[in-house]
Amino acid sequence: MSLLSVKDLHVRLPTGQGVVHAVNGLDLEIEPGTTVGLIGESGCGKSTLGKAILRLVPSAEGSIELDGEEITHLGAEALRAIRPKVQMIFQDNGSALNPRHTIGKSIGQPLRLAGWSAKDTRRRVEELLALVGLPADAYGRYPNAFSGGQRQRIGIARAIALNPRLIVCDEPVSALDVSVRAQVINLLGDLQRDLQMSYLFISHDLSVVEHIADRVVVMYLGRIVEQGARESFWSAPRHPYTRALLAAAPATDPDATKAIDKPVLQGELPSNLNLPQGCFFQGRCPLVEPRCREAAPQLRPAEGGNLVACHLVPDVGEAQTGAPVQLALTESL
Amino acid sequence: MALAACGGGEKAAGGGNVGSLTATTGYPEPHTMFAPGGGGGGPGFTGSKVLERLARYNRDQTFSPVLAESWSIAPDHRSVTLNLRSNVTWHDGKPFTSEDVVWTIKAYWKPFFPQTILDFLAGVEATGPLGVVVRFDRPVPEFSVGYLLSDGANYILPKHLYAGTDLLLNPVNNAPVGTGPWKFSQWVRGSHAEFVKNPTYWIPGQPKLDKLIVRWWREPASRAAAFETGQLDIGVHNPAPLGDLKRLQANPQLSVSFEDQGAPLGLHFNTRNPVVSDPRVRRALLHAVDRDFISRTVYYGYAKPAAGPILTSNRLYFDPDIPKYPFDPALADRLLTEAGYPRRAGAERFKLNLLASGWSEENGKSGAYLKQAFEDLGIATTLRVPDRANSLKALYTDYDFDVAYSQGGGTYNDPIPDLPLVFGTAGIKKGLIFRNSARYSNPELDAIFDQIKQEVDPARRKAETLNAARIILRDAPIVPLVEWPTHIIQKTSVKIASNAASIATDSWGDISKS
Amino acid sequence: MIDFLRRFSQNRLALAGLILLGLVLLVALLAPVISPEDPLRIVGPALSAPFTPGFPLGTDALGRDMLAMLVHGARTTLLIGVAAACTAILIGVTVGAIAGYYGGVVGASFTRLIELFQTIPGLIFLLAVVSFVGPQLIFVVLAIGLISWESIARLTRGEFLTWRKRDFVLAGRTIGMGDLQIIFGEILPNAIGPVLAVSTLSIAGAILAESGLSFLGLGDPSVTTWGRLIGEGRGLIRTAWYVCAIPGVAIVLTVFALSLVSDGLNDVLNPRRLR
Amino acid sequence: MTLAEPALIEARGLSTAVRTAAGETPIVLSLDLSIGRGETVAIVGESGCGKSLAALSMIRLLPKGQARVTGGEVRLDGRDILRLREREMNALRGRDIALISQDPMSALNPLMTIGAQLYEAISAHAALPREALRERALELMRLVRIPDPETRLGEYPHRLSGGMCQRIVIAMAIAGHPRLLIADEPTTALDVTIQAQVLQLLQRLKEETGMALLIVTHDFGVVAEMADRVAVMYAGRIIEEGPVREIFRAPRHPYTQGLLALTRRAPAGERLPEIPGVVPSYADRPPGCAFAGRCDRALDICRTTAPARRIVGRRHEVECWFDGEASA
Amino acid sequence: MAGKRTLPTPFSDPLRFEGATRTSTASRGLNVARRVGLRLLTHVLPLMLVIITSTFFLIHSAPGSFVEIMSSEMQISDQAMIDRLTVTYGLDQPLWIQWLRYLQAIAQFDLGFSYRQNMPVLEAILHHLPATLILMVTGLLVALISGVAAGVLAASRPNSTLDRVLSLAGVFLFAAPGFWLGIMLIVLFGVVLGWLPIGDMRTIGGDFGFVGGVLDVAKHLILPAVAMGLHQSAIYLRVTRAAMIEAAAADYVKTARAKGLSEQAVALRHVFRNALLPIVTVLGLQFATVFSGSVVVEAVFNWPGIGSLLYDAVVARDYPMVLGVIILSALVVILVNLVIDALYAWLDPRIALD
Repeated sequence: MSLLSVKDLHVRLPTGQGVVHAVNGLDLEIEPGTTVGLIGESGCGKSTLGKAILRLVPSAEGSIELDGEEITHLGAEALRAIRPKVQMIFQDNGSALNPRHTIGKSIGQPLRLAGWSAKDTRRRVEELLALVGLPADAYGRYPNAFSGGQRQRIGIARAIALNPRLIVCDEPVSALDVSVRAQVINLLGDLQRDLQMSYLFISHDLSVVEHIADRVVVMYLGRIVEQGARESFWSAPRHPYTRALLAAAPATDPDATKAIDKPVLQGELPSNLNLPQGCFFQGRCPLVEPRCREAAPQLRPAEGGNLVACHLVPDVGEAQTGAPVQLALTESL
Repeated sequence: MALAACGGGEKAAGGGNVGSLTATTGYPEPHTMFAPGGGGGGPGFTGSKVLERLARYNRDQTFSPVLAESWSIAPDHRSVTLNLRSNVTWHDGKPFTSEDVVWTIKAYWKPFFPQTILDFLAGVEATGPLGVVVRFDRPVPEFSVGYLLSDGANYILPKHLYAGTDLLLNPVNNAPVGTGPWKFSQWVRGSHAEFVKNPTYWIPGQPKLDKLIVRWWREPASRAAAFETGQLDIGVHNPAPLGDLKRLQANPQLSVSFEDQGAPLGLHFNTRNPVVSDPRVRRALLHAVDRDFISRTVYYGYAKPAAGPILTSNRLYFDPDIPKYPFDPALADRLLTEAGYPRRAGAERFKLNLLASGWSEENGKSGAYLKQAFEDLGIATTLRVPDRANSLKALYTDYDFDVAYSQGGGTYNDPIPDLPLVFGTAGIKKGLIFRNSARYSNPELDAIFDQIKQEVDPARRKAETLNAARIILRDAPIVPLVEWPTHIIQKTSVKIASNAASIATDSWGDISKS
Repeated sequence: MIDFLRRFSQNRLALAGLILLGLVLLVALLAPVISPEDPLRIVGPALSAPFTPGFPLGTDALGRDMLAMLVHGARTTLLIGVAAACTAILIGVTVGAIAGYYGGVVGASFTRLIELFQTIPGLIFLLAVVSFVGPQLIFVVLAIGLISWESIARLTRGEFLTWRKRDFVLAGRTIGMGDLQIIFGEILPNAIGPVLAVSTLSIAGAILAESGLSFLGLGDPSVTTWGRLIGEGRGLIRTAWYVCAIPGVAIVLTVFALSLVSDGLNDVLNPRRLR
Repeated sequence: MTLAEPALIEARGLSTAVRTAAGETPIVLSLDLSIGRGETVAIVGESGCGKSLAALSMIRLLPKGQARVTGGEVRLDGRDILRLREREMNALRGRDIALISQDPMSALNPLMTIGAQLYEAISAHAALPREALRERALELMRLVRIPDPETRLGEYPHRLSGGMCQRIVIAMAIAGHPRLLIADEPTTALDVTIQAQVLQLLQRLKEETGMALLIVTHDFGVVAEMADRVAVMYAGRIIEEGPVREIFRAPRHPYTQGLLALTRRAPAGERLPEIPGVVPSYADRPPGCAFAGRCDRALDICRTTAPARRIVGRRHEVECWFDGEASA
Repeated sequence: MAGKRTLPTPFSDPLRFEGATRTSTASRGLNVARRVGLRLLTHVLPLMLVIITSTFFLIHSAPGSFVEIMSSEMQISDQAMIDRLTVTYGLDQPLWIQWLRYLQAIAQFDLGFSYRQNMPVLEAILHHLPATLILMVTGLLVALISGVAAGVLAASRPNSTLDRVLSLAGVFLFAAPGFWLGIMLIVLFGVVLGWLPIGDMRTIGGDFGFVGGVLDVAKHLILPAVAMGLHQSAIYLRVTRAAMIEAAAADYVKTARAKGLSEQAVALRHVFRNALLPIVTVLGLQFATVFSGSVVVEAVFNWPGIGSLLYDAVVARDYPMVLGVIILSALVVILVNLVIDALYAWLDPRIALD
């Protein structure tokens, strides 16, 4: 059974300009002890999805089940009971810690709220500090005494304090310097191995996701356009958008294609105030066809093992016609 | 530049008595130019320039005719016949007739002036266009008649503008129409009012100036400065702060004079409150006060200690042979001990709620002194100095005080109506100001007042009045401490010919400038 | 804390302000020592000039010691200032926190409430209220508090608007904190710095408001405040200018000191101004 | 591009310090860097290493009152521009050296229309009649591939996306035909797809105009795609500099080596190679090599004496005591 | 480059840049108008209703009926007359009916009758309003001009001696209560030096013609406007200084410099124009305070404005007038804020309808 099961989730956020359709009919499963990587451009609804799973923003439609329990509409009391099971690690480590609280207090907070005694809390916090590789004297110090990487470790310590089953990692390393990034990724990997947690790993950095995720999900305008297991995803991306994303990622070698020669996806992520009819990607898709403007494509299995939401990608078994389409995709970009 | 220009009218006059007169008063800007019933000094000042009375009360306590050319009292003292002046017209051109007088007495005087001989009014009739007979139920004294015809707000109003209207809310009050030497011209609210010469005034040659400008300042110090810069010709009703008077007196351009009648200011005891209901306590407190200090310091020596309800300036009735309360703290101490409030170390004799009415700075200062004087006697005193509205409310509506320092408690004229209003049982009227704040009620005194009201023999009136004064001073419900004559500041070039007892509320047709 | 003091003391002006304020405070505290008698007692000849033996600042029109009234006035003036500012802080922080923390109808209506009080001319309102309910000290204090909370609320709201977006607030919610816990335990300690700096200034504002009120003769007459001394001395500017000038100087110096301290606090407590 | 050819711009011993409450903190320490005509040079380094301040010093746009150049010279056409008067420098900015900065949204004046800001940039160096201005503005906008430029001309920056804003900023920067364009983290605030668009645009413009490009970035991906030559900065100093291929293929400094290792894909499930520790703050910068504290090959001398610059290849220089090719 | 500077550039006037974007400016004007209209409906009306209602009940909850005070003030002894006044003022009705009546009356621009002024409240207020507005506007101009100029000057060299001296002077002026400053100005310029009139709005009884009359008022205006303005200027100094420093540090200023714009062009078009926004904001926020400040200053200078009207009304417990003044001054503040809001929306294109 899945640890997390999201079905047909819709999230709409009222703003000054109108209602933002952040998540639009999304299904997602996360198995225990695995990592799902979530990629997409900023504004595609990745973070909102994470917050909706944590019940930090209300869901308009659909259901969220955690560990078999329906949590979409739980009241404040019941919610408090499941809080320890799912936690979050934030992108901006400077903002994720209360500058007025000592590290000890910040990490201990969830424990105290769960009813731990001061003494037990202190012992557990010291244990956690050691676990995330921080010195014990960090306990009484304030966040501003720590570097970005260290603060992210503190955030991790707080998130794992109550042994959650699932952690939503919202761009946990994007704000970190390259040299520190690896330290944090490794720590997350170690912790997952030791504590058997699941991660929903939100990131726009493909190389990080490639390293850490067991399964990869690509979002566009609040919908999943493609998902697949690590093995298939990177080797056989099908959706034109996935391909564009992968192509746009900077090269890691000066001998690779220079920027000027790369196929680049034109246009920008459209507004999610008014959703288009049909496929959400139609506006930027180089291969758009009339049918794309009429009906929204459903996720279905495609050649290579991924689930893809694109009219142009043939079903499994129609492999013969698949190759030309792929070729066309790359060329037209 | 502007300062030099302000006397422009004067220059245009090229000497002589034409030109304009700029005046001010110590009162704030009134709510209306004329207020039925008086409305205090503000409208009293402006109203008197436009409207006229039947007679004028003079400094020597005689009466001289104004709109009434003459009046005679019937031998039984129960009716008065008025002969009105002919050829008088209202400022709007309508003739002044006996109809105006009859209507005024009935519709204005009668409801607005209680505790006067109007209480006995039996009827008013016109005997012709210029003749009026006023009849009374009881005999009325001669002085009271003269006073009725000449008192402050007892103007004759134009019937054709007032009859059938609400007197208080009639818009004519803001732009009064009268028979006086000055015609109302305009009122710039918050600043000044202008009056122009009445060309058809019934006294030939008056007014002697073309224009009268009345200006108001909220700030007494600004008024003093305006005198010094030459912006003002004359000011009445204590226009300058007392502290500035010495300097103004030394100014050769200015002359400072004092009206004869000093305003009585003194202690009001709430005779219905526990401690001060005991006359012994009241007397003790009176002995505790150094009137000289108040006159000297608070009033800069411009006030003098008062004697009793008949003020020392009252030439008709004043008699020094009355009970006195000299400053004697030791006696006060003894009296309090006798009254059952011995001095105890470390504790107060009793608590006293002292109120000083807040409409003049001097009242507040006197209050501060009184608090100290009482505290020196071992009395815990709390002083309040509320603003005018709250002072009036505390004194005359809520009776929320033990002792108050405020105006009232004496007369510089006839005892009627002042004394019955302040000391008589009939004066106890909740909500009406300048009445019996002490709520002092003495049937013996009421009987005497009743007697005085109808006593026509001057000698007997004086005896009865003295009798009343003695009773009042003995019981001491309200006792004036000082008499404060209001000052008038004028340029030395301004000449006042009038003999009126109150220059401020005279018509000013005779004022000239040289 | 030590860091706070060090940074504060680096601002020499603020330090000077603090010292000045300390002096005023000391004078206020020592008032009964400096002049043990009732300051309103008539103790000498009226209108003695300053530097008269026995009366270093002269006497007023009744012969009361100006120095005694000034030092006792410092007590009441400061007391009124602080008490009114506390009232304002209490209202302002509460309203501002609610307006800033909650979105939707609650936040909007509290924001509108702030707007409402921003619209009403304070002193006019103050005059009206005090004249109607009476000039007792407590009413004066409450009324001044009532007209001066709006700027504090606006600032608090702004602070809350920025802080509530911080991830640690989200983190608090993910571990099941309630709104009150987040408002008071998480956001307020962060938001309070700039608010405190402004609150120092609101003491100054309250002193100015009270002095205006007393100057117009509508303050509590049973206590001596500096504003009242100015009001009483106003009629004497020609004869004894010092009666009006001296308490005015006292107000200026105190408000000046408070402003400098507020500036210093703002530099230290408001992280956005550091940059 | 040969060694003999004189550099377009050359910084020598450039030092920059930031004013803090505690006094001046040196951030850029005696930096030497030259950029040839038409060359693309990347300064790469982690946050706080001083790369942006170094670039801003070269156009003299350090934040007033907060930072200043404390020493060295920057020669453009042989003239030391650090000694020019402000008016002369103004004439030079936009025409010889232009700048695009990190956050495109805040780089445009929110109160002026796109057109107005473009006109300013154009007329700063050429007095043109109104119509010509408009034509030139439209031309620039087309050059940076702004769709529907006529409409955009009248719009305000807040109506544009970050990518569009960055294009406008670029259009303004190239308005005066600069010989050197300094791009300070031009794509950091942008999404991958937009980043690719902007990088492509920059490269195309460079090829069309022949201007030199100085890119300041923390991203080796950007370096790999754009740069001819790269300078790696660490704690205020260029610790390694050389042609991009050589640096990628044979990095000599342990820090460069560590950073590059991080950009390479690691097999799933394996731990990533780490650089332990953090960048030392300026207060506790060691007397010797700033990287010594994090370097697993640090020698005793590294902690006491700053390493001198060594030439290790063709135009490839490194500041490191460790002659590490053998053991790397 | 120097040669080029003498050439007429088409954009020497910063505002002329707008000309290039005519269509957009027009639509922005429309936007502003719509915004104002919407604000009237959603902000002004409800706000006024709340103000009217709350002040009405506040004042009527005060102890004692105002007829009591009025009758004693006017020395009315006749109970029948007092009863008539009670009915005239509608005080015999339950409070909520009085409130409804009051609202109804206000909807017809009737604020009741003032017994202290003996005229309708609205008439009295409109009578006094011009004087207050003249004083307020002049005081504000003094504050704005001196404050902004000093702020720009101070920000031109942050933390220099000039900056410190100006800022300190600002703090000092802020510390001086307007009324006290006024008295001191009177003593100095009115009494000791005798240069300027010590009070009032115009020389009474003088007739100087129109121009002379204006000059006369101007002369009377100097001291009160300065007393009011100097106190306020401290605020604008602060805001301007901070806004200028902040704007100068903004990225777009760096961009503008990078274009090679002259210092003046950068300072004017980019720095000052953006710094103007917070100044305008503060102008709106401060307006109610300015209104309040004029009450006390008017009292000091015997200025025939709303302040003296209110003071008289308060002293005489003229409730209809007090209510009227509060309501009308709040209305003025709200309307001024509306104008400032519109100005802001016009200045800042980012402000959309919200």
